Amino acid sequence: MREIRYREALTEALHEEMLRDEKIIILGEDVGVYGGIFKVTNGFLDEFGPARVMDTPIAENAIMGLSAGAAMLGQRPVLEIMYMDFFTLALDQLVNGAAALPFVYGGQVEMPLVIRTQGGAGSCAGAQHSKSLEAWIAHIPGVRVAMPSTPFDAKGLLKSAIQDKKLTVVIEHKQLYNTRGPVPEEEYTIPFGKADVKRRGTDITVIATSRMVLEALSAAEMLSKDGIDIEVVDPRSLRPLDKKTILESVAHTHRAMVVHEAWRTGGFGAEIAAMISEEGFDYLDGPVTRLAGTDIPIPYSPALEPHVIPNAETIAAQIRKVLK
Amino acid sequence: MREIRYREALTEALHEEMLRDEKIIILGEDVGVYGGIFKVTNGFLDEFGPARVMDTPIAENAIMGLSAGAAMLGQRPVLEIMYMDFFTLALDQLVNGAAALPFVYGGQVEMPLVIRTQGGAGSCAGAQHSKSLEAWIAHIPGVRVAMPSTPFDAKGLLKSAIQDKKLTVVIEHKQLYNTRGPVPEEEYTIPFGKADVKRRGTDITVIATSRMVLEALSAAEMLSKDGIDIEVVDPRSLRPLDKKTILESVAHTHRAMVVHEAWRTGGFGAEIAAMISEEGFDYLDGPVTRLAGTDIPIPYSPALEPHVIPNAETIAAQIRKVLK
Amino acid sequence: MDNEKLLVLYYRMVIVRKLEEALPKQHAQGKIKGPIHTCDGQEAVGIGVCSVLKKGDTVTSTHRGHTHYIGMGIDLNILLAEIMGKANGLGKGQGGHMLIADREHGILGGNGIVGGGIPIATGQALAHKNLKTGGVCVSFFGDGASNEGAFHECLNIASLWKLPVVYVCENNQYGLTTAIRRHMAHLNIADRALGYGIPGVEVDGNDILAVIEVAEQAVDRARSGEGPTLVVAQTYRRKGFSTTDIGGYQPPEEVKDWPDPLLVTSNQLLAAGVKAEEIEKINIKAEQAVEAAVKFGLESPYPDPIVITEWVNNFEVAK
Amino acid sequence: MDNEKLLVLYYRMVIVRKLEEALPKQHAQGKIKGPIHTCDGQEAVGIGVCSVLKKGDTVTSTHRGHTHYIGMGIDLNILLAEIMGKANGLGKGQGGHMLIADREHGILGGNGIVGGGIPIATGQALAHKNLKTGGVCVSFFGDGASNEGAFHECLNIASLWKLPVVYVCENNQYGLTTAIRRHMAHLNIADRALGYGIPGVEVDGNDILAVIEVAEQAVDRARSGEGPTLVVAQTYRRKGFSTTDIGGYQPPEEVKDWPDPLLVTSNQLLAAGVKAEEIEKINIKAEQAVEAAVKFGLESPYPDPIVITEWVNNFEVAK
Ligand SMILES: Cc1ncc(C[n+]2csc(CCOP(=O)(O)OP(=O)(O)O)c2C)c(N)n1
Ligand SMILES: Cc1ncc(C[n+]2csc(CCOP(=O)(O)OP(=O)(O)O)c2C)c(N)n1
Ligand SMILES: [Mg+2]
Ligand SMILES: [Mg+2]
Repeated sequence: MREIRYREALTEALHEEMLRDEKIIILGEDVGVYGGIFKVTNGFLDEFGPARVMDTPIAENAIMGLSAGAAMLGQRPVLEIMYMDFFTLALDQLVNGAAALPFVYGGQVEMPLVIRTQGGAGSCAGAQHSKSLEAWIAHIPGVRVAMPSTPFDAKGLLKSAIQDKKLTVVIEHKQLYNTRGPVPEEEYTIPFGKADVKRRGTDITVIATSRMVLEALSAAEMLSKDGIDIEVVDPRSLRPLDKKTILESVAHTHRAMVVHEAWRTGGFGAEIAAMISEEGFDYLDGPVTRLAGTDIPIPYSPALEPHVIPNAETIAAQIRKVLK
Repeated sequence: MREIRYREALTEALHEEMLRDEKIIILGEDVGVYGGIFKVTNGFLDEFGPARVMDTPIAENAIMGLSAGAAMLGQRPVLEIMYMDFFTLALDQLVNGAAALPFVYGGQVEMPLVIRTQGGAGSCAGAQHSKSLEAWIAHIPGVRVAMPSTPFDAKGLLKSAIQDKKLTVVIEHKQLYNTRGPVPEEEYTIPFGKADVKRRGTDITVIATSRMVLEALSAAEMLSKDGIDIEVVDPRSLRPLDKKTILESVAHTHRAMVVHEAWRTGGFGAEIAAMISEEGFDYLDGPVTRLAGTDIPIPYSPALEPHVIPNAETIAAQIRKVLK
Repeated sequence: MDNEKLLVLYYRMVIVRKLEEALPKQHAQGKIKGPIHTCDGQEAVGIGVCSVLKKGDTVTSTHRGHTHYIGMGIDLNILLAEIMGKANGLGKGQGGHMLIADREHGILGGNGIVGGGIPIATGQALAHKNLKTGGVCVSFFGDGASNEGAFHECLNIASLWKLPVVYVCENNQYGLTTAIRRHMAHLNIADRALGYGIPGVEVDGNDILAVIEVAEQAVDRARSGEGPTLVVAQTYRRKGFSTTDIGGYQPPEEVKDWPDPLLVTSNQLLAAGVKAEEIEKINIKAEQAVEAAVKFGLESPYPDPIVITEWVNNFEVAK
Repeated sequence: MDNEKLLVLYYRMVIVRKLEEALPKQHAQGKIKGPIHTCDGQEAVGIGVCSVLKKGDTVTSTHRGHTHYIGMGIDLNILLAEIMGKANGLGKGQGGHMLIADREHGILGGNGIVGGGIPIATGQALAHKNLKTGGVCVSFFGDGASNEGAFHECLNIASLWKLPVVYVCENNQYGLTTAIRRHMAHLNIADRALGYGIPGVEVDGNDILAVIEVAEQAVDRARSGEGPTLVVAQTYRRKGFSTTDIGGYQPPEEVKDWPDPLLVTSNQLLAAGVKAEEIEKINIKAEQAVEAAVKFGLESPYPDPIVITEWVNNFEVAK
């Protein structure tokens, strides 16, 4: 199969859907003339014109709310919030607006709105441009949340997000845009709520999200040299969460560990760990542990930033400890 | 000991601190002339004057940020965000501002800012005026979070919040303002990170927050008639969390259940449950279960709203099930 | 305006007034839970503005939206059912009085977040434009809401994109309990339009004819693709902010300084030759309609909690 | 202004320019991580405005803050140390180039959230007023930031409370890659002041003398308790939005239409009789100062990761 970049996979998904349905519009800060600061929508303005590809002023609350308003009347906005850190400015229109109105209006409106954003550290971009705030979004009923870790997942999930016509937030990772992976040329989608076992193993189930999937897979390679064989499960969508696949894996390995970049305390890893402990208690030979971002604003210095985010080494080390 | 209302306890705390330190100012929407929509600051404008008690325009992002800015220069704002639902508009200045700046500025500024807000359902106030979003706030490093359940705790925690000069969010509950309880006349404070065992018991540890503490205590009465003896632990502050008291309790009862009003998925109960399962695995005779708000925007109808929030009956029922 | 049309509008204004009398009573009797925000004194604005809209146009409303609902032609019975949290309400009892929507009549919809409807309206206007519906969107909000960031962000965007939207600020002189001079220094809200290069028009919000004239211009401008207008209607909230208001901040003499829009309109009708009895007949008819709707609401069934499970299954369960 | 003083300001402007030349080089060599937003072309605004401030005054800055830092008298060495993430940097390497603070010099501080400094500044002004420091706060932000809700909310509040704050919008014609005419329809940002009843003044932001004149009035007004002013300085960002910019949207001819503020000021100096050699000496001195600071930064030690544990223990551990 051909290999393309995560960025290209996202671009393809958007491009195919834009061609499929004229009601789809793309909007966000710098998505038009510049093609998005990560260039995911490069060339779209020329191809689809200014009525479908709209640079917005810097006004996150407004663009979230107006996307919801447009969606209520049948438009299908794909909104980009440039950094997940700026989602903070747009949450009101998400939780009090887009996510709530279909329910409180008794089903009179639908909310076919997709929001793309990106999070994660690793660029020394500092405390305001590196966060992973998926726990906030995944706490909101009525919002679906995806965190693709590979080009294949990125394309398939983004296409589902758009095609399903349900309010969805797709959280990309800034360090993944240039990663490559196999992506079929043919049409495909990936359903929400289907985890992917990225590696089969027997000793422990590692549930990792976004870039941490790659780190967990590297850790697996390191550990395999010591005869430790880990299973890596990527939930792909946090909401809905594929409990079944996770629990089946734990039933088989009897141990589980959750890894994410977001702050540990109150991170979505807590939900996954609590769920496993609650619904898979009898499978467990030991506690579900978590490895996550340190509870601290993300420091800028290249000498500090790497220490607050898990990586293959720290994952492997924790697994060794757990399995000892 | 005299009994006073939760509202009065909060008023006393603010009043005593206002008298103690002239740098404290109170600000928020309708806190001045009207004395706060729950009347917690009733009479303060007259007593302390308009320079210390300020009605603000309706502009949550601005008032959060300006409180942080004032705190940086040595003012000590106690900001009221009228409903926790509106915190959504102020989160940017909390997470990217107040909570981060002391760290990223290398300790050059302090953040002696206290934010009072209130959450919770039970008034048929609908999806935009009933939420419990503490999981969002408690996910932020550098923010302390308290959720007092009694007048005693409300006064003691609010006084500590102010005296400690650390960024703190105190989350009150709209159904608790009129509840009464013993509060000493003498000065006292309650440290953050100290849970309170509200009831001793042997069969299961119920960790409950805010109004759910009262419901858990009612459930305890019901259950005691069946010979079931539950221990009720109120963390009082979610961040920092008193793991020690919780784990000691679980070590003794061997079972745990977490109860809160907030949405179940990604609620702070997940953190508590995950922590117990992780750090208290060997104490547990069964899975840590959670009972929480249903994952749905809070419905208005008096025929629906009660069904999405735990109460004494549903707590008791779940405990019976768990202990069977 | 011919008398017949003005009588229809007057009828709607009285409907609102009668509602505002009836709802607090039902609330006091425990038949309505949750706070009710009444519009007494503000009837001319919503009824006037909505009267110039066409089928297919949309409005966003607020926590204080009864005039918009009645102005758009909502069915009183199912409005009351919703306000009482009943299964046959517009939102199946799930929304309540602050979150009323009626798609058929273009009400999309109520919003309890101050300023929250402004971005929604701006997006609806974008959809009207892009999807070539020929429609416009009107966004109602208060003087207090005009201090929220959403107001600014959206007026800039609507001006930039020349969206078919009309922003109607009902300046009832209070944001909750805070008098306008205590929440803004420059009291002319219409001047805020100057920063966006769009028209900002102040109008006597107690005179429905004046409101209609201004609204027509603004709606025409929007519909013809020239972009948004900010309309600021000066009016007064004659009662407390909601049924939970315990008062003490609205000087009692203030209400006397403000004309009652119902009186203004009934005087216009009298001056135009309409008979007093005819007006009285309308008053009675409105009262009866509201009474009937209250009865309808009271007799309507509550929703079955099963809807909660259905919603959760629909949205939350991995399939 | 006497030549001596203008020479000092010119020196600061050149410092910024030399920084903007040096930093991208260090970035390209991997000595600076994270994006750098340079101020080439905007030197007159920050240097001019800050020159009228006194000890005790404060400023809030942005992601593009070098002129504010230099204008307030920051120590170049520890600025560079911070930008390189070193332990002896102003923020101990924890903040980086977008989050510079220097309490001693009133820089409180940089902010990478567009518009994020505006509320902070408004609060500092409140503290200046309440605590009777005699100080004022200046908030710098861009044309793009003026579309954020925070701008509106804060200008209203500052006007209402007559806060000692000056809002300085550096209109460099772009919000990131979006040209101003594509992010607002009404290009006169100063007109936004009309809605709040405060002065809105547009000034040639490439002429430091013009900037100083306007800034003096605004700061005087703030200090004397008359309230805020919105100053809009017209200028131009001569380079990309940051070191990650790959260009393609700034018409190359555009830069020629905009005067280079360094040239404007050096011409003013020449016209006032300052010798060309003296100016050249200053250019060299500035270059050397920046070189020395870069060297200082490069040679400074990285922080020990133990600081992470210390911070966590301090804030997170239940005691
Ligand atoms: C974002 C937000 N902040 C605060 C409130 C609480 N609140 C409800 S109504 C109101 C006053 C609104 O004033 P205005 O916009 O003038 O509308 P009016 O009530 O006068 O119709 C306030 C502050 C809210 N509902 N939403
Ligand atoms: C809230 C927020 N939204 C978006 C961004 C991304 N961003 C960084 S700089 C910038 C442009 C800001 O434009 P302007 O205010 O004119 O400042 P300039 O860069 O021109 O100095 C944007 C959109 C951000 N940092 N913060
Ligand atoms: Mg009002
Ligand atoms: Mg700019």
